[in-house]
Amino acid sequence: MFKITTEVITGAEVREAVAAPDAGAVVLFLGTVRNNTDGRPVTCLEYEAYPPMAEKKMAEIAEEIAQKWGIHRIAMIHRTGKLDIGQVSVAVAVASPHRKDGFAACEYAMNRLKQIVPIWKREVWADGEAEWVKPDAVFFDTPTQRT
Amino acid sequence: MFKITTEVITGAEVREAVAAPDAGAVVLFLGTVRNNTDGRPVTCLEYEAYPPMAEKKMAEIAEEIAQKWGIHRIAMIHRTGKLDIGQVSVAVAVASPHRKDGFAACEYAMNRLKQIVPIWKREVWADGEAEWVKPDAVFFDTPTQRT
Amino acid sequence: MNVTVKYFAVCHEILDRSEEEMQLPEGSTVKTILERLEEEWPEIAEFYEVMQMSVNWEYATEHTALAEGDEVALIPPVTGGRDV
Amino acid sequence: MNVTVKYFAVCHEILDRSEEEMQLPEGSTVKTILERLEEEWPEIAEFYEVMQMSVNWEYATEHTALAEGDEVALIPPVTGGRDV
Repeated sequence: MFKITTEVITGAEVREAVAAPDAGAVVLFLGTVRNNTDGRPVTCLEYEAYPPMAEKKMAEIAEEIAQKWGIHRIAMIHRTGKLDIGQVSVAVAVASPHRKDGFAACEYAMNRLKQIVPIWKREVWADGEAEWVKPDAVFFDTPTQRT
Repeated sequence: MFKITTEVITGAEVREAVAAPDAGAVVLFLGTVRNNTDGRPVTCLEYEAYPPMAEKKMAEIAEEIAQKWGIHRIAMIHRTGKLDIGQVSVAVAVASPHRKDGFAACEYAMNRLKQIVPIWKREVWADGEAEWVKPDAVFFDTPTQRT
Repeated sequence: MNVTVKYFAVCHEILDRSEEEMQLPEGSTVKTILERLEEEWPEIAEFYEVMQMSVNWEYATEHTALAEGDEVALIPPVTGGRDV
Repeated sequence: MNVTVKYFAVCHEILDRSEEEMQLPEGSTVKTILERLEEEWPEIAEFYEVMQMSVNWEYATEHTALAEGDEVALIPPVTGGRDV
Protein backbone atom coordinates (compact mmCIF):
# COMPACT_ATOMS: atom_id res chain seq x y z
CA MET A 1 0.00 0.00 0.00
CA PHE A 2 1.38 3.37 -1.08
CA LYS A 3 -1.10 6.11 -0.43
CA ILE A 4 -1.68 9.82 -0.02
CA THR A 5 -4.77 10.41 2.06
CA THR A 6 -6.72 13.20 3.73
CA GLU A 7 -8.04 10.74 6.34
CA VAL A 8 -6.72 10.23 9.87
CA ILE A 9 -3.77 7.81 9.99
CA THR A 10 -3.68 5.42 12.93
CA GLY A 11 -0.81 3.13 11.94
CA ALA A 12 -3.15 0.14 11.93
CA GLU A 13 -3.72 0.50 8.17
CA VAL A 14 -0.05 0.08 7.30
CA ARG A 15 0.46 -2.65 9.84
CA GLU A 16 -2.46 -4.66 8.46
CA ALA A 17 -1.18 -4.10 4.93
CA VAL A 18 2.13 -5.84 5.72
CA ALA A 19 0.92 -8.62 8.02
CA ALA A 20 2.08 -12.07 6.98
CA PRO A 21 2.38 -15.42 8.76
CA ASP A 22 6.06 -15.77 7.83
CA ALA A 23 7.09 -12.30 9.00
CA GLY A 24 8.08 -12.30 12.65
CA ALA A 25 9.11 -8.66 12.85
CA VAL A 26 7.07 -5.58 12.10
CA VAL A 27 8.77 -2.20 12.34
CA LEU A 28 6.40 0.73 12.23
CA PHE A 29 7.32 4.37 12.02
CA LEU A 30 4.85 7.14 12.79
CA GLY A 31 5.67 10.77 12.19
CA THR A 32 3.51 13.03 14.32
CA VAL A 33 3.05 16.79 14.42
CA ARG A 34 5.29 18.36 17.06
CA ASN A 35 4.24 21.35 19.10
CA ASN A 36 7.46 23.16 18.23
CA THR A 37 10.21 23.40 15.62
CA ASP A 38 13.59 24.22 17.09
CA GLY A 39 11.79 25.66 20.11
CA ARG A 40 9.35 27.88 18.22
CA PRO A 41 5.73 26.99 19.08
CA VAL A 42 3.75 25.46 16.23
CA THR A 43 -0.04 25.58 16.09
CA CYS A 44 -0.57 23.10 13.30
CA LEU A 45 0.94 21.84 10.07
CA GLU A 46 -0.40 21.73 6.57
CA TYR A 47 0.81 19.13 4.12
CA GLU A 48 0.40 19.26 0.38
CA ALA A 49 1.31 16.44 -1.98
CA TYR A 50 1.45 15.62 -5.67
CA PRO A 51 -0.46 12.37 -5.14
CA PRO A 52 0.13 10.33 -8.30
CA MET A 53 3.85 11.10 -8.33
CA ALA A 54 4.13 10.63 -4.55
CA GLU A 55 2.54 7.19 -4.73
CA LYS A 56 4.76 6.28 -7.68
CA LYS A 57 7.88 7.34 -5.77
CA MET A 58 6.76 5.38 -2.69
CA ALA A 59 6.45 2.27 -4.86
CA GLU A 60 9.96 2.93 -6.20
CA ILE A 61 11.32 3.09 -2.64
CA ALA A 62 9.67 -0.25 -1.92
CA GLU A 63 11.38 -1.64 -5.01
CA GLU A 64 14.75 -0.37 -3.74
CA ILE A 65 14.09 -2.13 -0.43
CA ALA A 66 13.18 -5.36 -2.20
CA GLN A 67 16.51 -5.17 -4.04
CA LYS A 68 18.57 -4.34 -0.96
CA TRP A 69 17.03 -6.60 1.67
CA GLY A 70 14.71 -8.96 -0.17
CA ILE A 71 11.85 -7.49 1.85
CA HIS A 72 8.58 -7.28 -0.03
CA ARG A 73 6.15 -6.28 2.69
CA ILE A 74 6.18 -2.54 3.07
CA ALA A 75 3.42 0.02 3.25
CA MET A 76 3.57 3.82 3.31
CA ILE A 77 0.87 6.38 3.82
CA HIS A 78 1.10 10.15 4.09
CA ARG A 79 -1.67 12.50 5.06
CA THR A 80 -2.31 15.89 3.50
CA GLY A 81 -4.27 18.92 4.66
CA LYS A 82 -4.28 20.57 8.07
CA LEU A 83 -2.97 18.43 10.94
CA ASP A 84 -3.11 19.24 14.62
CA ILE A 85 -0.39 18.63 17.20
CA GLY A 86 0.07 14.93 17.87
CA GLN A 87 -1.68 13.75 14.73
CA VAL A 88 0.10 11.32 12.45
CA SER A 89 1.37 12.76 9.17
CA VAL A 90 3.18 9.69 7.89
CA ALA A 91 3.26 5.98 8.66
CA VAL A 92 5.62 3.35 7.27
CA ALA A 93 5.42 -0.33 8.14
CA VAL A 94 7.87 -3.05 7.18
CA ALA A 95 7.36 -6.73 7.90
CA SER A 96 10.34 -9.03 7.65
CA PRO A 97 11.45 -12.43 8.86
CA HIS A 98 14.21 -10.80 10.96
CA ARG A 99 14.11 -7.61 12.92
CA LYS A 100 17.54 -6.20 12.04
CA ASP A 101 16.61 -5.94 8.37
CA GLY A 102 13.20 -4.59 9.30
CA PHE A 103 14.68 -1.69 11.27
CA ALA A 104 17.19 -0.90 8.51
CA ALA A 105 14.55 -1.03 5.79
CA CYS A 106 12.02 1.09 7.68
CA GLU A 107 14.59 3.78 8.43
CA TYR A 108 15.77 3.70 4.82
CA ALA A 109 12.18 4.08 3.62
CA MET A 110 11.69 7.17 5.78
CA ASN A 111 14.97 8.72 4.64
CA ARG A 112 14.14 8.14 1.00
CA LEU A 113 10.58 9.32 1.47
CA LYS A 114 11.93 12.62 2.76
CA GLN A 115 14.27 12.88 -0.21
CA ILE A 116 12.24 11.98 -3.25
CA VAL A 117 8.51 11.90 -2.47
CA PRO A 118 6.85 15.19 -3.48
CA ILE A 119 5.19 16.27 -0.25
CA TRP A 120 5.45 19.72 1.28
CA LYS A 121 4.98 20.92 4.81
CA ARG A 122 3.80 24.33 5.88
CA GLU A 123 4.33 25.30 9.48
CA VAL A 124 1.72 27.52 11.05
CA TRP A 125 3.29 29.25 14.01
CA ALA A 126 1.60 30.23 17.22
CA ASP A 127 2.11 33.90 16.29
CA GLY A 128 0.01 33.50 13.14
CA GLU A 129 2.83 33.34 10.62
CA ALA A 130 3.16 30.39 8.31
CA GLU A 131 5.94 29.16 6.07
CA TRP A 132 6.73 26.34 3.69
CA VAL A 133 9.57 24.24 4.96
CA LYS A 134 12.54 23.38 2.83
CA PRO A 135 15.60 21.31 3.72
CA ASP A 136 17.64 22.94 6.45
CA ALA A 137 15.98 26.31 6.08
CA VAL A 138 12.69 28.00 5.54
CA PHE A 139 12.26 28.23 1.83
CA PHE A 140 9.82 31.06 1.65
CA ASP A 141 7.96 33.20 4.12
CA THR A 142 4.42 34.27 3.86
CA PRO A 143 2.23 35.69 6.56
CA THR A 144 -0.93 34.99 4.58
CA GLN A 145 -2.99 31.92 5.32
CA ARG A 146 -3.68 29.77 2.33
CA THR A 147 -7.19 28.47 2.05
CA MET B 1 5.18 1.21 30.81
CA PHE B 2 7.10 -2.04 31.30
CA LYS B 3 4.77 -4.96 31.46
CA ILE B 4 4.36 -8.70 31.22
CA THR B 5 0.81 -9.58 30.26
CA THR B 6 -1.36 -12.51 29.30
CA GLU B 7 -3.67 -10.22 27.30
CA VAL B 8 -3.61 -9.63 23.54
CA ILE B 9 -1.06 -7.00 22.49
CA THR B 10 -2.13 -4.65 19.71
CA GLY B 11 0.72 -2.14 19.76
CA ALA B 12 -1.70 0.68 20.56
CA GLU B 13 -0.96 0.31 24.29
CA VAL B 14 2.74 1.03 23.92
CA ARG B 15 2.17 3.75 21.37
CA GLU B 16 -0.27 5.55 23.67
CA ALA B 17 2.13 5.15 26.57
CA VAL B 18 4.85 7.11 24.76
CA ALA B 19 2.75 9.77 23.02
CA ALA B 20 3.94 13.30 23.67
CA PRO B 21 3.36 16.65 21.92
CA ASP B 22 7.11 17.30 21.60
CA ALA B 23 7.96 13.91 20.12
CA GLY B 24 7.69 13.93 16.33
CA ALA B 25 8.86 10.37 15.78
CA VAL B 26 7.43 7.15 17.10
CA VAL B 27 9.20 3.89 16.27
CA LEU B 28 7.23 0.80 17.12
CA PHE B 29 8.44 -2.76 16.96
CA LEU B 30 6.07 -5.73 17.02
CA GLY B 31 7.32 -9.27 17.27
CA THR B 32 4.77 -11.72 15.94
CA VAL B 33 4.57 -15.49 15.94
CA ARG B 34 5.94 -16.90 12.71
CA ASN B 35 4.49 -19.98 11.06
CA ASN B 36 7.95 -21.54 10.81
CA THR B 37 11.41 -21.54 12.33
CA ASP B 38 14.16 -22.13 9.81
CA GLY B 39 11.58 -23.72 7.56
CA ARG B 40 10.08 -26.12 10.11
CA PRO B 41 6.34 -25.49 10.53
CA VAL B 42 5.30 -24.09 13.90
CA THR B 43 1.79 -24.51 15.27
CA CYS B 44 2.00 -22.04 18.11
CA LEU B 45 4.42 -20.62 20.66
CA GLU B 46 4.30 -20.56 24.41
CA TYR B 47 6.05 -17.84 26.35
CA GLU B 48 6.91 -17.96 30.02
CA ALA B 49 8.33 -15.05 32.00
CA TYR B 50 9.62 -14.18 35.42
CA PRO B 51 7.40 -11.10 35.62
CA PRO B 52 8.85 -8.97 38.44
CA MET B 53 12.41 -9.45 37.21
CA ALA B 54 11.39 -9.02 33.57
CA GLU B 55 9.70 -5.71 34.31
CA LYS B 56 12.69 -4.56 36.36
CA LYS B 57 15.06 -5.42 33.51
CA MET B 58 12.85 -3.60 31.00
CA ALA B 59 13.04 -0.50 33.19
CA GLU B 60 16.84 -0.86 33.28
CA ILE B 61 16.95 -0.97 29.49
CA ALA B 62 14.91 2.23 29.40
CA GLU B 63 17.43 3.78 31.77
CA GLU B 64 20.28 2.74 29.45
CA ILE B 65 18.43 4.40 26.56
CA ALA B 66 17.91 7.57 28.56
CA GLN B 67 21.66 7.66 29.20
CA LYS B 68 22.65 6.95 25.61
CA TRP B 69 20.17 9.05 23.67
CA GLY B 70 18.41 11.27 26.20
CA ILE B 71 15.16 9.56 25.22
CA HIS B 72 12.72 9.12 28.08
CA ARG B 73 9.61 7.90 26.31
CA ILE B 74 9.80 4.17 25.89
CA ALA B 75 7.34 1.39 26.59
CA MET B 76 7.74 -2.37 26.43
CA ILE B 77 5.22 -5.13 26.80
CA HIS B 78 5.64 -8.88 26.42
CA ARG B 79 2.91 -11.46 26.38
CA THR B 80 3.07 -14.86 28.02
CA GLY B 81 1.08 -18.04 27.53
CA LYS B 82 0.07 -19.73 24.31
CA LEU B 83 0.17 -17.55 21.20
CA ASP B 84 -1.11 -18.42 17.76
CA ILE B 85 0.55 -17.63 14.42
CA GLY B 86 0.49 -13.90 13.69
CA GLN B 87 -0.20 -12.83 17.26
CA VAL B 88 2.03 -10.22 18.85
CA SER B 89 4.42 -11.53 21.49
CA VAL B 90 6.32 -8.32 22.16
CA ALA B 91 5.85 -4.62 21.47
CA VAL B 92 8.33 -1.82 22.03
CA ALA B 93 7.58 1.84 21.32
CA VAL B 94 10.00 4.75 21.46
CA ALA B 95 8.99 8.37 21.00
CA SER B 96 11.70 10.90 20.27
CA PRO B 97 12.07 14.36 18.78
CA HIS B 98 14.11 12.91 15.89
CA ARG B 99 13.61 9.70 14.02
CA LYS B 100 17.23 8.58 13.70
CA ASP B 101 17.60 8.28 17.47
CA GLY B 102 14.18 6.66 17.71
CA PHE B 103 15.16 3.86 15.32
CA ALA B 104 18.48 3.30 17.08
CA ALA B 105 16.89 3.26 20.53
CA CYS B 106 14.05 0.92 19.55
CA GLU B 107 16.42 -1.55 17.94
CA TYR B 108 18.72 -1.34 20.97
CA ALA B 109 15.77 -1.99 23.28
CA MET B 110 14.83 -5.13 21.37
CA ASN B 111 18.41 -6.41 21.33
CA ARG B 112 18.79 -5.85 25.06
CA LEU B 113 15.38 -7.32 25.76
CA LYS B 114 16.47 -10.51 24.04
CA GLN B 115 19.68 -10.54 26.09
CA ILE B 116 18.67 -9.75 29.64
CA VAL B 117 14.92 -9.98 30.13
CA PRO B 118 13.94 -13.36 31.59
CA ILE B 119 11.39 -14.61 29.08
CA TRP B 120 11.41 -18.04 27.50
CA LYS B 121 9.90 -19.31 24.31
CA ARG B 122 8.70 -22.82 23.64
CA GLU B 123 8.06 -23.80 20.07
CA VAL B 124 5.26 -26.24 19.41
CA TRP B 125 5.92 -27.89 16.09
CA ALA B 126 3.32 -29.01 13.61
CA ASP B 127 4.41 -32.63 14.22
CA GLY B 128 3.45 -32.38 17.90
CA GLU B 129 6.91 -31.94 19.36
CA ALA B 130 7.76 -28.95 21.47
CA GLU B 131 11.00 -27.45 22.68
CA TRP B 132 12.31 -24.57 24.72
CA VAL B 133 14.40 -22.27 22.61
CA LYS B 134 17.82 -21.18 23.65
CA PRO B 135 20.23 -18.89 21.81
CA ASP B 136 21.34 -20.41 18.51
CA ALA B 137 20.21 -23.89 19.44
CA VAL B 138 17.42 -25.83 20.97
CA PHE B 139 18.20 -26.08 24.62
CA PHE B 140 16.19 -29.07 25.52
CA ASP B 141 13.78 -31.35 23.75
CA THR B 142 10.63 -32.69 25.18
CA PRO B 143 7.77 -34.26 23.30
CA THR B 144 5.41 -33.82 26.24
CA GLN B 145 2.98 -30.94 26.34
CA ARG B 146 3.23 -28.86 29.49
CA THR B 147 -0.04 -27.77 30.99
CA MET C 1 1.37 21.03 -28.39
CA ASN C 2 -0.58 21.31 -25.17
CA VAL C 3 0.80 20.34 -21.77
CA THR C 4 -0.51 20.66 -18.24
CA VAL C 5 1.75 22.41 -15.72
CA LYS C 6 1.22 21.93 -11.99
CA TYR C 7 2.43 24.18 -9.17
CA PHE C 8 2.78 23.06 -5.56
CA ALA C 9 3.44 24.63 -2.20
CA VAL C 10 5.46 27.82 -2.57
CA CYS C 11 5.13 27.80 -6.38
CA HIS C 12 1.38 27.59 -5.99
CA GLU C 13 1.57 30.66 -3.78
CA ILE C 14 3.95 32.64 -5.97
CA LEU C 15 1.98 32.01 -9.14
CA ASP C 16 -1.42 32.04 -7.42
CA ARG C 17 -2.65 29.00 -9.29
CA SER C 18 -2.24 25.25 -8.85
CA GLU C 19 -2.15 24.29 -12.51
CA GLU C 20 -2.67 25.52 -16.02
CA GLU C 21 -2.65 24.41 -19.63
CA MET C 22 0.18 25.75 -21.78
CA GLN C 23 0.34 25.73 -25.53
CA LEU C 24 3.96 25.25 -26.58
CA PRO C 25 5.77 25.12 -29.93
CA GLU C 26 6.96 21.77 -31.24
CA GLY C 27 10.42 20.91 -29.89
CA SER C 28 9.77 22.49 -26.51
CA THR C 29 11.57 21.27 -23.42
CA VAL C 30 11.01 21.84 -19.72
CA LYS C 31 13.20 24.92 -20.14
CA THR C 32 10.58 26.47 -22.43
CA ILE C 33 8.12 26.42 -19.54
CA LEU C 34 10.63 27.82 -17.05
CA GLU C 35 11.41 30.72 -19.38
CA ARG C 36 7.77 31.48 -19.88
CA LEU C 37 7.17 31.55 -16.14
CA GLU C 38 10.16 33.80 -15.66
CA GLU C 39 8.65 36.34 -18.03
CA GLU C 40 5.57 36.52 -15.88
CA TRP C 41 7.36 36.48 -12.53
CA PRO C 42 11.10 37.22 -12.84
CA GLU C 43 11.91 36.49 -9.20
CA ILE C 44 10.94 32.83 -9.65
CA ALA C 45 14.28 32.30 -11.41
CA GLU C 46 16.14 32.52 -8.13
CA PHE C 47 14.24 29.48 -6.90
CA TYR C 48 15.01 27.38 -9.95
CA GLU C 49 18.33 26.18 -8.55
CA VAL C 50 16.66 24.56 -5.53
CA MET C 51 13.63 23.37 -7.43
CA GLN C 52 13.12 20.20 -9.42
CA MET C 53 10.87 19.50 -12.33
CA SER C 54 8.88 16.43 -13.24
CA VAL C 55 7.40 15.20 -16.48
CA ASN C 56 4.70 12.55 -16.23
CA TRP C 57 5.48 11.88 -12.54
CA GLU C 58 9.19 11.36 -13.09
CA TYR C 59 11.97 13.78 -12.20
CA ALA C 60 13.22 15.57 -15.29
CA THR C 61 15.81 18.16 -16.27
CA GLU C 62 15.32 21.39 -18.16
CA HIS C 63 16.50 19.57 -21.26
CA THR C 64 13.75 16.95 -21.10
CA ALA C 65 11.73 17.09 -24.31
CA LEU C 66 7.98 17.50 -24.08
CA ALA C 67 5.18 15.89 -26.02
CA GLU C 68 1.48 16.52 -26.46
CA GLY C 69 -0.50 15.83 -23.29
CA ASP C 70 2.50 15.71 -20.93
CA GLU C 71 1.96 16.58 -17.29
CA VAL C 72 4.78 18.79 -16.06
CA ALA C 73 5.23 19.92 -12.45
CA LEU C 74 7.46 22.33 -10.61
CA ILE C 75 8.66 20.53 -7.48
CA PRO C 76 9.88 22.84 -4.72
CA PRO C 77 12.19 21.25 -2.14
CA VAL C 78 10.32 18.47 -0.40
CA THR C 79 9.95 18.41 3.37
CA GLY C 80 13.06 16.27 3.78
CA GLY C 81 16.20 17.31 5.52
CA ARG C 82 14.22 18.53 8.44
CA ASP C 83 14.07 15.44 10.58
CA VAL C 84 10.59 14.51 11.73
CA MET D 1 17.46 -19.21 56.81
CA ASN D 2 14.60 -19.71 54.39
CA VAL D 3 14.69 -18.72 50.75
CA THR D 4 12.32 -19.18 47.86
CA VAL D 5 13.75 -20.78 44.73
CA LYS D 6 11.99 -20.41 41.40
CA TYR D 7 12.36 -22.58 38.29
CA PHE D 8 11.42 -21.48 34.80
CA ALA D 9 11.04 -23.04 31.39
CA VAL D 10 13.31 -26.06 30.99
CA CYS D 11 14.24 -26.02 34.71
CA HIS D 12 10.56 -26.10 35.58
CA GLU D 13 10.25 -29.16 33.38
CA ILE D 14 13.35 -30.94 34.64
CA LEU D 15 12.50 -30.42 38.30
CA ASP D 16 8.76 -30.72 37.77
CA ARG D 17 7.98 -27.76 40.01
CA SER D 18 7.92 -24.02 39.52
CA GLU D 19 9.13 -23.00 42.95
CA GLU D 20 9.93 -24.22 46.42
CA GLU D 21 11.05 -23.07 49.84
CA MET D 22 14.53 -24.13 50.90
CA GLN D 23 15.93 -24.08 54.41
CA LEU D 24 19.65 -23.29 54.18
CA PRO D 25 22.46 -22.98 56.74
CA GLU D 26 23.73 -19.50 57.60
CA GLY D 27 26.47 -18.40 55.24
CA SER D 28 24.87 -20.09 52.24
CA THR D 29 25.45 -18.79 48.75
CA VAL D 30 23.75 -19.43 45.44
CA LYS D 31 26.17 -22.33 45.06
CA THR D 32 24.59 -24.05 48.06
CA ILE D 33 21.31 -24.23 46.14
CA LEU D 34 22.96 -25.46 42.95
CA GLU D 35 24.70 -28.26 44.83
CA ARG D 36 21.50 -29.29 46.52
CA LEU D 37 19.70 -29.47 43.15
CA GLU D 38 22.52 -31.48 41.68
CA GLU D 39 22.08 -34.11 44.37
CA GLU D 40 18.48 -34.53 43.35
CA TRP D 41 19.04 -34.38 39.59
CA PRO D 42 22.70 -34.86 38.64
CA GLU D 43 22.22 -34.10 34.96
CA ILE D 44 21.18 -30.53 35.75
CA ALA D 45 24.86 -29.74 36.32
CA GLU D 46 25.53 -29.84 32.60
CA PHE D 47 23.11 -26.97 32.12
CA TYR D 48 24.70 -24.80 34.76
CA GLU D 49 27.25 -23.35 32.39
CA VAL D 50 24.57 -21.90 30.12
CA MET D 51 22.26 -20.91 32.95
CA GLN D 52 22.19 -17.77 35.03
CA MET D 53 20.97 -17.22 38.56
CA SER D 54 19.17 -14.30 40.09
CA VAL D 55 18.73 -13.14 43.66
CA ASN D 56 15.92 -10.72 44.35
CA TRP D 57 15.38 -10.05 40.63
CA GLU D 58 19.01 -9.23 39.92
CA TYR D 59 21.52 -11.44 38.12
CA ALA D 60 23.87 -13.08 40.61
CA THR D 61 26.83 -15.43 40.62
CA GLU D 62 27.25 -18.67 42.52
CA HIS D 63 29.24 -16.72 45.10
CA THR D 64 26.40 -14.35 45.90
CA ALA D 65 25.56 -14.59 49.60
CA LEU D 66 21.99 -15.28 50.60
CA ALA D 67 19.87 -13.87 53.39
CA GLU D 68 16.58 -14.78 55.01
CA GLY D 69 13.63 -14.30 52.68
CA ASP D 70 15.65 -13.97 49.47
CA GLU D 71 14.01 -14.93 46.22
CA VAL D 72 16.42 -16.94 44.08
CA ALA D 73 15.75 -18.07 40.52
CA LEU D 74 17.42 -20.33 38.00
CA ILE D 75 17.38 -18.47 34.70
CA PRO D 76 17.79 -20.72 31.66
CA PRO D 77 18.99 -19.01 28.47
CA VAL D 78 16.44 -16.39 27.48
CA THR D 79 14.86 -16.41 24.05
CA GLY D 80 17.50 -14.07 22.66
CA GLY D 81 19.92 -14.89 19.96
CA ARG D 82 17.18 -16.31 17.82
CA ASP D 83 16.13 -13.28 15.94
CA VAL D 84 12.42 -12.60 15.99
